[in-house]
Amino acid sequence: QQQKAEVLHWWTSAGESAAVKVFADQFTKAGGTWVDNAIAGGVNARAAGINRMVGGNPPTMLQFNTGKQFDELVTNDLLRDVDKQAQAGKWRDIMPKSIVEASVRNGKFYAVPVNIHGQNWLFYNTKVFADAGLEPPKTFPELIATGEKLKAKGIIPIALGGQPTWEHNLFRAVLVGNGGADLFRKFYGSRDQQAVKSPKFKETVELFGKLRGLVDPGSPGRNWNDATALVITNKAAMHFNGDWAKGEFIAAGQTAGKEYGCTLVGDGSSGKLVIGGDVFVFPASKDKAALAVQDKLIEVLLDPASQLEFNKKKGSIPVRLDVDVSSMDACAERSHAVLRDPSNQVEAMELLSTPNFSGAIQDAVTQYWNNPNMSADAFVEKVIGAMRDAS
Amino acid sequence: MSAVSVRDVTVAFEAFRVFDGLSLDINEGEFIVLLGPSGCGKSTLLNAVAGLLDVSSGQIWIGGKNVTWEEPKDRGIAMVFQSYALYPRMSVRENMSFGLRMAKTPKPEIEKRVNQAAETLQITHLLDRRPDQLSGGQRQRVAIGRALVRDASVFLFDEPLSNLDAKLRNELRVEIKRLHARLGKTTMVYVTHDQIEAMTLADRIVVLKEQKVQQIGSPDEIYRCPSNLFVAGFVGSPQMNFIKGRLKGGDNGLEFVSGKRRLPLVGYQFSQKQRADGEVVLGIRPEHLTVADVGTWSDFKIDVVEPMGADTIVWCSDAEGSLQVRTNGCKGSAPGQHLALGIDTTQVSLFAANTGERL
Amino acid sequence: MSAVSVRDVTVAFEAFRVFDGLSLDINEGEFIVLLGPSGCGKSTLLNAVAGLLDVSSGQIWIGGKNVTWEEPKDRGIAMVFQSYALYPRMSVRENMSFGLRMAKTPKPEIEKRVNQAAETLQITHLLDRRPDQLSGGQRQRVAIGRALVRDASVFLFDEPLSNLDAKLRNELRVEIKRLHARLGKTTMVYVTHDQIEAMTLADRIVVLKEQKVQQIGSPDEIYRCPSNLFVAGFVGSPQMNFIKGRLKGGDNGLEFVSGKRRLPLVGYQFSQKQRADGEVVLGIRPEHLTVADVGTWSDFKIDVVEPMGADTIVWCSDAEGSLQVRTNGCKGSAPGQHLALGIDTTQVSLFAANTGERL
Amino acid sequence: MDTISIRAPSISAPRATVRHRIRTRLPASLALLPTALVVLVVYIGCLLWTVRLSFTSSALLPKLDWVGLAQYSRLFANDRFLTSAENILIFGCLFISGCLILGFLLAVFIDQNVRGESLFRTVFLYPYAMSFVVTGVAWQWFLNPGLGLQKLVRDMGFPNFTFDWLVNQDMAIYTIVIAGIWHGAGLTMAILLAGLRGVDGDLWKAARVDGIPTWRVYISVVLPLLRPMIVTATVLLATGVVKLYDLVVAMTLGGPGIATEVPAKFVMDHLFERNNIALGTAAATIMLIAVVSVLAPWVYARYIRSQGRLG
Amino acid sequence: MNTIEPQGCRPRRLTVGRVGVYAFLLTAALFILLPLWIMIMTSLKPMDEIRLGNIVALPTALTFEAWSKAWSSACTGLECNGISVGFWNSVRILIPSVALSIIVGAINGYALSFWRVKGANVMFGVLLLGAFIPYQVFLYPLVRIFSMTGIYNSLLCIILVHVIFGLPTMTLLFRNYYLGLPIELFKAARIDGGGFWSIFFRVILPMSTPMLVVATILQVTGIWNDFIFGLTFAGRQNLPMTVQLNNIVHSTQGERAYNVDMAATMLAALVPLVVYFVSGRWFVRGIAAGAVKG
Ligand SMILES: Nc1ncnc2c1ncn2[C@@H]1O[C@H](COP(=O)(O)OP(=O)(O)OP(=O)(O)O)[C@@H](O)[C@H]1O
Ligand SMILES: Nc1ncnc2c1ncn2[C@@H]1O[C@H](COP(=O)(O)OP(=O)(O)OP(=O)(O)O)[C@@H](O)[C@H]1O
Ligand SMILES: [Mg+2]
Ligand SMILES: [Mg+2]
Repeated sequence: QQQKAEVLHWWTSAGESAAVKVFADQFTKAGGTWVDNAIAGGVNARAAGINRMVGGNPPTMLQFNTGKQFDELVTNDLLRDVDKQAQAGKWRDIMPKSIVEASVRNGKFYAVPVNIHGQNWLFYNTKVFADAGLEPPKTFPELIATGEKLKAKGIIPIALGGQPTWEHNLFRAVLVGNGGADLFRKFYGSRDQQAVKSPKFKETVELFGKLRGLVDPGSPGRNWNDATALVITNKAAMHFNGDWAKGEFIAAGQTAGKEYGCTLVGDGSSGKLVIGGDVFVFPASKDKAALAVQDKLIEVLLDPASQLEFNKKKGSIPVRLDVDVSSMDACAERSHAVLRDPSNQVEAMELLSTPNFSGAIQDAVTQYWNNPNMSADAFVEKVIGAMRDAS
Repeated sequence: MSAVSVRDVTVAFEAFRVFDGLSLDINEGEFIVLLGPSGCGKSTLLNAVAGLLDVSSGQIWIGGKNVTWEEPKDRGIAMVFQSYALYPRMSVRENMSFGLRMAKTPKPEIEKRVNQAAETLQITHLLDRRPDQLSGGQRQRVAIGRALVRDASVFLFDEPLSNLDAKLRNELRVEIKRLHARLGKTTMVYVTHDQIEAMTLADRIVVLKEQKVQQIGSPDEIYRCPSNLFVAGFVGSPQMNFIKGRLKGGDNGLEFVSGKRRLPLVGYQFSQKQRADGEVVLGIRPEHLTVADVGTWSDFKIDVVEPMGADTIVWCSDAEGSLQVRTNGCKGSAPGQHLALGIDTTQVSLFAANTGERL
Repeated sequence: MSAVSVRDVTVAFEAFRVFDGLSLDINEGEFIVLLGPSGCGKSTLLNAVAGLLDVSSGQIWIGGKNVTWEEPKDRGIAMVFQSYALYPRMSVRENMSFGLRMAKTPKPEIEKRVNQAAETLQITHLLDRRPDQLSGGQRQRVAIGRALVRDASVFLFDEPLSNLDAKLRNELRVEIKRLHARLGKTTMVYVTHDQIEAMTLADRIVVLKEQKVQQIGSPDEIYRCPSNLFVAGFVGSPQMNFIKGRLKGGDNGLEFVSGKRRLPLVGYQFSQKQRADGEVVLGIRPEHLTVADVGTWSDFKIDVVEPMGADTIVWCSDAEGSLQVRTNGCKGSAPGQHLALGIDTTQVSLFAANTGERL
Repeated sequence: MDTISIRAPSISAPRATVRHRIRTRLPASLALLPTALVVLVVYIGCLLWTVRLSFTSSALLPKLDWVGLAQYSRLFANDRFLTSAENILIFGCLFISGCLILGFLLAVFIDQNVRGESLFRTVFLYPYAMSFVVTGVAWQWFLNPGLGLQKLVRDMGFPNFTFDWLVNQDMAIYTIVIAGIWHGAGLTMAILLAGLRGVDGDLWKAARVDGIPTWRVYISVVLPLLRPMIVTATVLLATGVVKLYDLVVAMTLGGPGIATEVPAKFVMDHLFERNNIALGTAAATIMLIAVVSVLAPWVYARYIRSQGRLG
Repeated sequence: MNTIEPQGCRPRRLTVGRVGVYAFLLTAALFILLPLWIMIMTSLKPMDEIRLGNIVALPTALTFEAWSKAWSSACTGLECNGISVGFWNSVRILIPSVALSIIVGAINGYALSFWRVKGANVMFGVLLLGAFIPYQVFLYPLVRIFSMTGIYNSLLCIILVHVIFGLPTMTLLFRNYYLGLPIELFKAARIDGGGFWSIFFRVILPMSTPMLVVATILQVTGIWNDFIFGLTFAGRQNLPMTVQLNNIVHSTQGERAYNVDMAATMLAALVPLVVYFVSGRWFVRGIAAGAVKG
């Protein structure tokens, strides 16, 4: 009997589809039939998936980001709990704590995490830095000084994809780097208004504001991969992004540690890494056969070999920290190393806050970023408003 | 038995009641013309008879059957419209046979009736054309043909000739009249605002104004004894001359006086006894005024002369105002010339100034 | 000096030449009517005179000036259209003054001219209304008013009354005639396809057919001596009766013969000497036939009777075909009745059967 | 007996009336039934449901609790919504008037008896065949300072030429207007051209005899006659304004900042991205109220009150 | 003197105005053609040339590779079949949707303008207001409704959605057009014994050609260009071309192949473009024939 699995995801680009293919091949090898349903854009794909679940015609498995996106699906009994498999596979032991927390609701696993993305990497062009005789910065004040020097040389200091998401991503990098993990958690997690009113926060916001001067005027509206391309082509020096950006460098034939480097900007120490990732969830079903297919999928997803292969292609690191990453690139190894110390792990915004709250903050950030006349105080005001109102 | 009988019918468009308890009987084989100015309700009445409009109360009988709630097709009527209303995408033949085909009449029967109607109307050679390949007159013939094949006992015409030019109008008018004669017992109800059409076609004319019947009568009656000012003015071209004045008691009975114009009313048939001193309007048709060197009224000056071929209309005026006179074309008269007018008292009409009713 | 002179004008729409070297002289103060059926080129000629259409060759003179290349506004003309062509959403006053305002005429002058024109046409009380608040007749008055204020020496009318109903048409017709008289030296060129309008208004009528002039003459000439079959048939309502036949040499000169109908042509004014035995068409106007018990031709049977108020048209036929007779309304006649017809030879017209030209 | 025979007709009439009405109108009613169902279920039903949800705290999935007007007070405290509302006003006014003006000009110029008229007409009309997504992508490309017009002109030897509206907070909304007009002007042209062709030729002649300059005739005489066409065009364009979404997403994603956010995007984002159905539906309800209060009187006067021609 | 006697045709001067007319029209045409030009040019260039070159310039190395790639081998997710699959899906959605929505619109317009049905005008008013409401509002409830009836995610479902949202415009167009037809025609047909349907199919529909053309053009454009309904309701087997276009154009990783994007965009716009170019003339005529009566 055919074991047919329809998988709905939004990994449509070349690198992403190569990664997905790892799973697909593995699944096929295991005797199943992988029906690939890729829809570009997380929003579109999720909306389609949720609509289908609500409509009673769900795919076998669908992609989500780690975090609160699927909370309500759980409360509404639309998702299957996979705690049995989790216990069998000891997921709680082999995965980073924050990822486990993000996948568990009411004490049960409801999602299968497949990778870990670091979100606040600084990618830099080694050649540009070498030519300018500069070192990659370790703290944000340093970064601003470095940036000014680069700018004077006619190089774009920071390449930024000028869409609200990436502006917000940059803000989070600054917040966790300059404000620290605690402030980051208080801000996105507990919505601590006291923390927002603190001088540290204001300083961070002002620092973030100063970065505007280091971004080229063509940024607004730019896609993030076009921004990455600026670094690849030596037009820009630095680029904050998640490690998925590595795919771009790889596609351009560049190697981590050679043409480009990655680092975490923070307090000067090894740095805090904001981690999130992708998960798959499994719509609840009463059909035995369907459940069996899902079981098989789970096996495939967390199989160490496919984990390694998948994450190499995807640019992320395996969600199983027990996998040997020596065959991966320098950035991945660095990432793996940083994560060994749980105190360096910072939960991504998606894990801490609801999409609604992050959205509200994103609105505030993009307004602040695009309006040089807006003061840090005004921004704080807005953020407090969002904390109060956003559900 | 009357062919069509409209009994106490009220038609209403929402709040607006067009007719309020109108009754009308039409005899079998009669040619009835509904005559009136635009908006007087002619089409409404016709549509109600045809069943294209629902009546709000009252009944409509056709051929001795109460058809108030029948479908148009079941009333035994046929209708011809001003705008021809030919089905544009069908050939003439298809246009004419549409109704029969709807009624599932056998093919040979359809064929026969269409050919017969086409022959009657001399449109056999047009049968395979489409309406847009026809002239106006031909189109209206086809429309009449379409009505003919229905074999109806009552024909309804809604201003069928209004879209045609004068020449064609005259031709088709005669043809319709001939058709009526030929069909024998067929009743025709014909709507028009053209009084010439009404006069020439009708057995009886129903004059309507503002949704009210003003007068029903033969063309001759209507022309000679209009029952009120409206009918008098509406029928006849050139229009009747109206002169405001009063009735005075004279030596030989009553006399009409308007300024220095005076007219003894000997021989005038009053519909009821009149007192002197009422305000009245005197109506005289232009052809009943005769030009003379010495006449009833004198001191007129010619204003405008309108030669119309056979006759000439002379507009002449004195101090009291101007009058139209219809003269035989032969006499040459020129503007500025002086003349006197003779009046035949038996031909005039008198109306009450306030009600407009004939006295 | 003629007011308008069209000299050897050719108008062409691409390949289609409407006129080919047409010439026409119109005298000052004259009222000229261009009469002809639809498509005969009346509007084209008028537009060419107005400068709204370019002529391909030839010249147009107005008031002694060659205006062939002038803009319409500089030709000293004013024009009135069938569709009124009033500027929508402007008040009557604005409509009338628009041209003057564009020409930067001083305000008081504009005021004066508009008021004067409005008074002449009795539309002073309408000056502040908008066209869509006016009836058809009022609209056309405004259109005439707009022409009046232009102070033109030549007025061009393109079927101004065709959109009006019969009653209004008659009224406005007289008014235009009065206006012409009042304005004195103003020349008017008036286009119509209605022969009654042409007859009543014109000093001279130009009859057109298929872009060719058929006859130019006074209404009387045209009516009595139509120069060919077309003119004879086109002018006069009811239409002239045509009877095909041949000329035979009789005892007292020529005689018309058609079957058993015979008519000695004593007194008929031939335009040139005729041989016997030609195929001809005899034209007799219905009013020149008299109903008699014994007449020139007998054995007629009444077909259709059309009472028209003052007169009655009687269609009667014998073996040769049917004829229309116009009788005085007084005589009652009914279909089926027999009668004989009397003919006045001096009033008939004879045409060559092949060319249609008057003999 | 007597009374009965007199009253007979009026007794039988009503029954006959009902039968008659049913017989003649049943097919028409049946034919309209599917549409009526759709109107009831989809248009009215969904809208009521939407309004109802705006009073709940629904997040990812709809739920039917009751929080009163809480979402509305949030909505009106929300910068982005207010900016969206302001943007849609700016866009609506400029887009509609822009399309009308450009469309009118195009129609007038095409009406000048030009050669290649049908070619011009097709060229002007083709953008309407493109989806807003395509329009957006094309214009984003063309207006992008680094790729499009600005670069082009600079490469041609004007290094200081700047046209950066697309990335300029204050001007970005106008680039959307430009793209919108590009898309809609052709349709407006077609509608107005149809109107121009319907103008009575005698009017033109009258104006020429009166010596009125052509442009003046267009303004004072023709324009008023085009009113019904202008209304039609405005209505068609207005339906596009309220739904404005794809174009913004394709061109600017609402940015820079929130400079080009529009209500439909606000609704869409909150429904599907932000898991905040309640706020999204509240915004939708506000849009609905705005649309209905502007249009209802017009629709009522123009379409509901006016009866069919059969009386 | 020196002036020739005026005769014949008025001398035509090439006036400033005339030149101005053409100048304006050509400028406008350029403005309107520019995006199309850029898209076509870009789709015909290899990537290097796009990165360096001038966007409006003609390609120096003409290549149709991008087109064939977009058509048959561009990838979305794991499937690399280009947008050709979506093209045929779109066609399958388009034809029944257009046909059905036009038929329904015509029947509605006919019933509304020739027959009196109680409440029909109110229904029509609500429908019209519905034309102004953003579609997004309807998505959730419609998904619910369709899944309840069990046709969610099928060809039938997407067709129904298109018909439903085409109703307001189609009904309005046909209603207005039919109001312009002489009512006498309908009366004549009634007297001839035509019923609701026979009058519609035999008399009214054959007269509707101009409006059918306009409606077809509008619906083809609207339905072909739809993205959101296709995505939400069509189901995986029936995803229309626009969804695949979105997948290709908005994939967020890897260098963007602008030439392929543009070629795909052009391919996606092809059907409505062809429809416009072929029938633009009738469009204007059809609009003149009644679509414009407000
Ligand atoms: N559908 C309608 N709704 C409301 N009023 C109407 C309707 N149809 C006609 N009327 C009114 O009914 C009256 C009679 O109209 P009707 O069409 O019968 O006039 P008519 O005599 O045929 O005029 P015409 O000579 O112009 O055809 C008019 O006052 C008209 O305004
Ligand atoms: N713009 C045009 N292009 C080609 N032919 C034309 C044009 N205008 C008129 N014609 C032709 O010129 C002839 C004369 O037309 P014109 O309009 O002058 O007729 P008319 O006598 O005014 O008719 P009507 O009484 O119908 O107004 C007709 O045969 C017509 O077909
Ligand atoms: Mg009527
Ligand atoms: Mg004419």
